[in-house]
Amino acid sequence: MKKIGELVAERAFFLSAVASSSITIGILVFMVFMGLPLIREGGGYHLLLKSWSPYQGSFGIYPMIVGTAAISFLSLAVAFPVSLGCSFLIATIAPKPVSRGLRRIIELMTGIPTVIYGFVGIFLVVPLVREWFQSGSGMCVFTAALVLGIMISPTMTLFFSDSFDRIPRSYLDAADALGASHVQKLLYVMLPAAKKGMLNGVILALGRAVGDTLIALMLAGNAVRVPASVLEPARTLTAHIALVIAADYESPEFRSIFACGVVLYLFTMAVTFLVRYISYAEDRKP
Amino acid sequence: MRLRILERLTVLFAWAAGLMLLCAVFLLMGYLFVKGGRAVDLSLIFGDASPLQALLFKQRVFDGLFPAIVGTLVLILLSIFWAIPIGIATGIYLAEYAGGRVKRVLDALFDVLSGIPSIVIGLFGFSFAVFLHKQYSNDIGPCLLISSLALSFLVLPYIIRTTQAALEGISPRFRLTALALGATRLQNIFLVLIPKSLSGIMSGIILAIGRCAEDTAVIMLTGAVASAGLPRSLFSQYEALPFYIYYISSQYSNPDELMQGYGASIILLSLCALLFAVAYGIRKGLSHFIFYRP
Amino acid sequence: GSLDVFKGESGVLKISGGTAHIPVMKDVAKKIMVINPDIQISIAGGGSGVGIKQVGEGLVDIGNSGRIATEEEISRYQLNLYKWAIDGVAPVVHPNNPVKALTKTQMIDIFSGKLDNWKMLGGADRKINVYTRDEASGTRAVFWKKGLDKAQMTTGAHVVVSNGAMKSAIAQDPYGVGYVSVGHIDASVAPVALDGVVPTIESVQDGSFKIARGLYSNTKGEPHGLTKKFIDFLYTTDGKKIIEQRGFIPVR
Amino acid sequence: MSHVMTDDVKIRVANLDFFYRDRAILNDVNVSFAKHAISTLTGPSGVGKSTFLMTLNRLWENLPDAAMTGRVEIELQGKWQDVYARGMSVTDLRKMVAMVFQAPNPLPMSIRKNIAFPLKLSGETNRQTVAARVEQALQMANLWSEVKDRLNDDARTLSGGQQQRLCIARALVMEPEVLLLDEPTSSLDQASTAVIEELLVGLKDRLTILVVSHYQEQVMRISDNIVRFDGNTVVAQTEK
Amino acid sequence: MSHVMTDDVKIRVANLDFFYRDRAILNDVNVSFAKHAISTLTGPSGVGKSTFLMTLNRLWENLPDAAMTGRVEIELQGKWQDVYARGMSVTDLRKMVAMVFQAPNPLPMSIRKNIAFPLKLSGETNRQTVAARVEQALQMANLWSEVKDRLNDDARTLSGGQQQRLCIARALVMEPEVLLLDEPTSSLDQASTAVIEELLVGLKDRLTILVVSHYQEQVMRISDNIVRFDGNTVVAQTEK
Ligand SMILES: Nc1ncnc2c1ncn2[C@@H]1O[C@H](COP(=O)(O)OP(=O)(O)OP(=O)(O)O)[C@@H](O)[C@H]1O
Ligand SMILES: Nc1ncnc2c1ncn2[C@@H]1O[C@H](COP(=O)(O)OP(=O)(O)OP(=O)(O)O)[C@@H](O)[C@H]1O
Ligand SMILES: [Mg+2]
Ligand SMILES: [Mg+2]
Ligand SMILES: O=P([O-])([O-])[O-]
Repeated sequence: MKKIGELVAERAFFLSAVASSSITIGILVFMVFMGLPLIREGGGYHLLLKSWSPYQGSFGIYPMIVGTAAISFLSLAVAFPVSLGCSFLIATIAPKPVSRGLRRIIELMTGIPTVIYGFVGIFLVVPLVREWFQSGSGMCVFTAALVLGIMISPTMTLFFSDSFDRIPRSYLDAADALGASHVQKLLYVMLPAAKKGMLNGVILALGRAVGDTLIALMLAGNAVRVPASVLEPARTLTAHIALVIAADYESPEFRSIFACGVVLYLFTMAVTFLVRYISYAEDRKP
Repeated sequence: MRLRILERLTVLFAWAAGLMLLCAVFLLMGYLFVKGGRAVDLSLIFGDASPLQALLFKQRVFDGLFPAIVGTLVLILLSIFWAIPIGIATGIYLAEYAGGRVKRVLDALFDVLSGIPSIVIGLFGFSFAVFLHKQYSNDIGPCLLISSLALSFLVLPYIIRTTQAALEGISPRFRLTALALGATRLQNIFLVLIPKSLSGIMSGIILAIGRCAEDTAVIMLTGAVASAGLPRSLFSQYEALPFYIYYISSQYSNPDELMQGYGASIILLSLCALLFAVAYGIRKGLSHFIFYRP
Repeated sequence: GSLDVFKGESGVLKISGGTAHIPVMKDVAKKIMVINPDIQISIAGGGSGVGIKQVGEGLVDIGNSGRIATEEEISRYQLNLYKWAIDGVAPVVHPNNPVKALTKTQMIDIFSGKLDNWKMLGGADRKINVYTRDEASGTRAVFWKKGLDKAQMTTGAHVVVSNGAMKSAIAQDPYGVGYVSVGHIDASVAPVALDGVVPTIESVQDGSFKIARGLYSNTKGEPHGLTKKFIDFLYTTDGKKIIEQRGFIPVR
Repeated sequence: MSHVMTDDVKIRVANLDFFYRDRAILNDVNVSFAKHAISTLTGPSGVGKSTFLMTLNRLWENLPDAAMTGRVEIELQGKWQDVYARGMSVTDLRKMVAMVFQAPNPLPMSIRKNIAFPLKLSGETNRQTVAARVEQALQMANLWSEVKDRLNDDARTLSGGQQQRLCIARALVMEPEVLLLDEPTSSLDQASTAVIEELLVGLKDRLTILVVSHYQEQVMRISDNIVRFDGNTVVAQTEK
Repeated sequence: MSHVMTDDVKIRVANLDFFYRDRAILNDVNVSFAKHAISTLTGPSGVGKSTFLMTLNRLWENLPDAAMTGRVEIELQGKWQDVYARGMSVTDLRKMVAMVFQAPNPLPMSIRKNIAFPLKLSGETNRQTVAARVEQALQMANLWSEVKDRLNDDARTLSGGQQQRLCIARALVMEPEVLLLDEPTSSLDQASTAVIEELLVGLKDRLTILVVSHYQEQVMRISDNIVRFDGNTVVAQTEK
């Protein structure tokens, strides 16, 4: 009797695992399947390198790829130093109560909805940027990257803090007992020891930045052109999907957003495997 | 000496970064509350309708957030309802049954799933709905059901991972305790291991709820609309707070609507902050509660 | 009065498509739902292209469009077209912008990116921020055809997703220029006179403002039940009153 | 090495090898244990004593990367049974061959629930029966008088010695035939140790007891039979 | 309990109480340690010996929930200094009162960098000076001959005994006045233990050494002075 219960339960757990993991595969297959006709027609690389002008019959997503890269890398450039500094504060530099409080606040910040960053961004940051730089509309790569950078900083800080927390106690004791000051311990012991973990944090944060839709959609202006400067509008792959979803299911426009989906998906896979590889290499260190 | 300077700069840099982040966030949030604080009152939620009548679903609310709030809550409940059983079961499988190659492959798949941008999941949900519509029934289209399914895909990895981590974090000694007393594997899991890791699992679920509450990208493709009233069935379109905020931010037609956008933002923010606080608060207490329930 | 037909009805009515139509749709829906709580009407935007496709695919009951559906669309989806208002598409700028009149050539140059500083038009020495709509927009299609004579629009233009969004974007950007449905124009944006004609609902009506168009509601095949009653309502006195209040010219 | 091959034998182990991954922990262990007696297992740290105990109730099967070959037979319910036979139910086996760990491991629940836990596992729901058997087990473990007024307290609020007796009581509640104890007194003070030793001696009429112990004096005090492990196998078996 | 109050005293501890949360670990400890001598601290496990060492270089201050009251004075740079005085720099203190832990804890870097690490901390950048002092410290710790050809190897590739001597060398490189060692040989084999004991005896001319040790024989072999902890305080101090 009991035996059967055990078997049924194990089978149920296994089937759940299969079902939920098949979602991952299912999504990819579906994206590829839907995008296939266009890819086959135009040649995959063509699609990636052409510009977007549906009236001329050109459905390339090149500008969106560049827009995505520009916004996400720039947002990393904002978030990285900020997160690094904050994680330093939390790790050693700030006094205990401050560091604990800061960590709480940052944890809480990861819960702020994206759409709220976008909302405040439109009414506060966009006009500010427009007036500061006396150029453009304020809806541009810079604004989106700035807000996106602020948005991913808490997550990135926590990634960094976690890698500091994983440093073996014995290293910290050694540094303390040798008379290292807080900063010295941080710079000469913790930072080198946490390097790999922090790299993972950066890669994961990049994944977040690339995958974000709302900030770019609301703040970047969505122009379908490769931006010539950070003060020009641009469109990301994610925003492109949100904007073009509106088209006819048979049309090449609609097919092309599946190409965007496939690109984003493959990027996610690359991020995942890179992170796994780095962690694996780290685990094997002596 | 060079090192000394580096050390000084590091300290300066860290404090500067911390201040900057805090300032940025307090500025953003402060702006929201200063500009929108006075928008928050009962009429923001219920419009011209009487709150009591509206809560009893006896009167419709037109100029208030009530339908959006209800839509968001229903959406959360549905998504969590799909995601919890399968997520926890998968977490249990990963932690207690899977091994070797199978585990590595599943791990990788869930890592990928948790990284897929939500708009891609939304796109999947949308085109899947259209596919169903064409193949099977005219009644299916982007709707509450599709949105909640897509959202459950989005949060599944959270639940799987927290369940798995909570179970794997249990010490081997504790794991053997019940087994040595003749417990079967399943008894051990349900009587000892799950109760022990319940706080971890719960906080994962609450984070998942927070994710459902705030997501906009998925629902804007799968059935959230600007105006729909209270959802009537799984197959109806619906309103939701985050989508409403997004919608207002770009197409408010007068200052009153804009103020409603501020008000909606404050409500959504408070909801998410509350969920987060609960998630962090719950970590300790819960398994105690389970074991000591009389 | 004319709402009596909805008594006793129940069910769900899904509307999507043209964003120019949304204010009218919302008002009508509210009126109907107040009278009869058993009716549920959901309204989504998306643009005229979306409206036509979705009603054609059967995803919604009424698909609105701010342009007339093409022959190909009509035959492919067996569409029935109901034109219930006349509207225009007007270029708009921020109220503080001194440039409030353009020639058609200037406008074409602005939207195709050749003319890119307000100074050249007597305004501030600031770049012109061009705003346009997504490809699904009927407003865009009409403006492109009748306003820009099908000249290629600059790819550097900001893209917004609805008439409402266009209006609020221009209202926020002192150096922006875009185009919206004439019915949507209010104090927050300033219409730009084109070749000396200020776009207003009157100039559209008397034919002096050339970028005019109809607002349509489309159904797949003959409408019946709730859908039919909804469309019929647009042609009643009460319906026309709402259409007028929202800044359009009711048909018939 | 010597096989005790009389009627009094309760457990027979033959040709037992044990590995963690590729590392051999036990190598060709052959040993028997007498019925109704206390056998102590001694030997240097890390030699595999704890591991050996786990081969008797198959608990090692829950460890990752562990592997075993050999034969373990125990006389259970009056007849000899191969512990690793196909038809053998692990859970039944573990109820009859109970185990107490080195560090006391009460479950995070009340004292009463801890003791009643094995009954719950076997589906016993009658409240009266449960209450009676809980009391009986606590009596046997000499703990009843100390805890009878606080049965609903968290078991983890007990002192170390009390916790250890709690674990023994929990093992006894199923009325096992064999009781395995892994250094049951190593974390206890002198007084608690004495209480537990006395308890074990009192229990040996009812069941067969195997104790791992490091303490020479303890071994001398309580054992009927001493098994010394070294270099991965049993090197001596002495009867007192 | 007795205060050694001669010129030879290096460390004076008075009325020292120590708590983790509300649990008292050390209670009214009063003890002194002689200059240029090896004092061993013994006593049962968990009595607070390691904790006591940490009160001398203020290392406990990094632990959460730890609290201390009392007075610790050490004669440093020729004059008596209150370790917990306001103006005292913790980092300077720890450079003069060096500590070696029970488990060797090399930093994840090369052997050379490990030894040079304290020099880096004090801002010494002259390569020649660094090289010379690294060699000198390794010589003092009897490790030079074994590692001189592999100074750039990762320190974690050394054997346990070598790692322990590396940690001693690293503590010596700053030329501290006091050296605290917490069971420095507990994880080592006999041979490595002998090497380290010899090393300590050789060092006592230069500095004051405090060693925590469990091993009675070791205590007897190397100590000039034995301090026994029990029941949360010092119960006996014996001079040999
Ligand atoms: N789960 C495990 N995985 C791998 N190796 C293990 C595991 N458990 C124990 N070992 C190793 O097996 C050997 C025997 O362990 P065991 O615990 O049986 O020794 P023991 O005789 O009980 O020692 P002690 O007296 O210290 O408790 C040890 O070297 C130990 O490191
Ligand atoms: N960080 C800590 N937090 C709370 N309690 C602690 C901490 N470190 C040690 N203790 C407790 O303080 C007591 C003294 O610990 P300490 O390590 O000083 O003992 P010890 O004499 O060095 O023992 P051993 O000989 O086993 O090393 C122990 O009961 C220990 O459990
Ligand atoms: Mg053992
Ligand atoms: Mg110690
Ligand atoms: O009215 P449109 O949204 O189609 O421009």
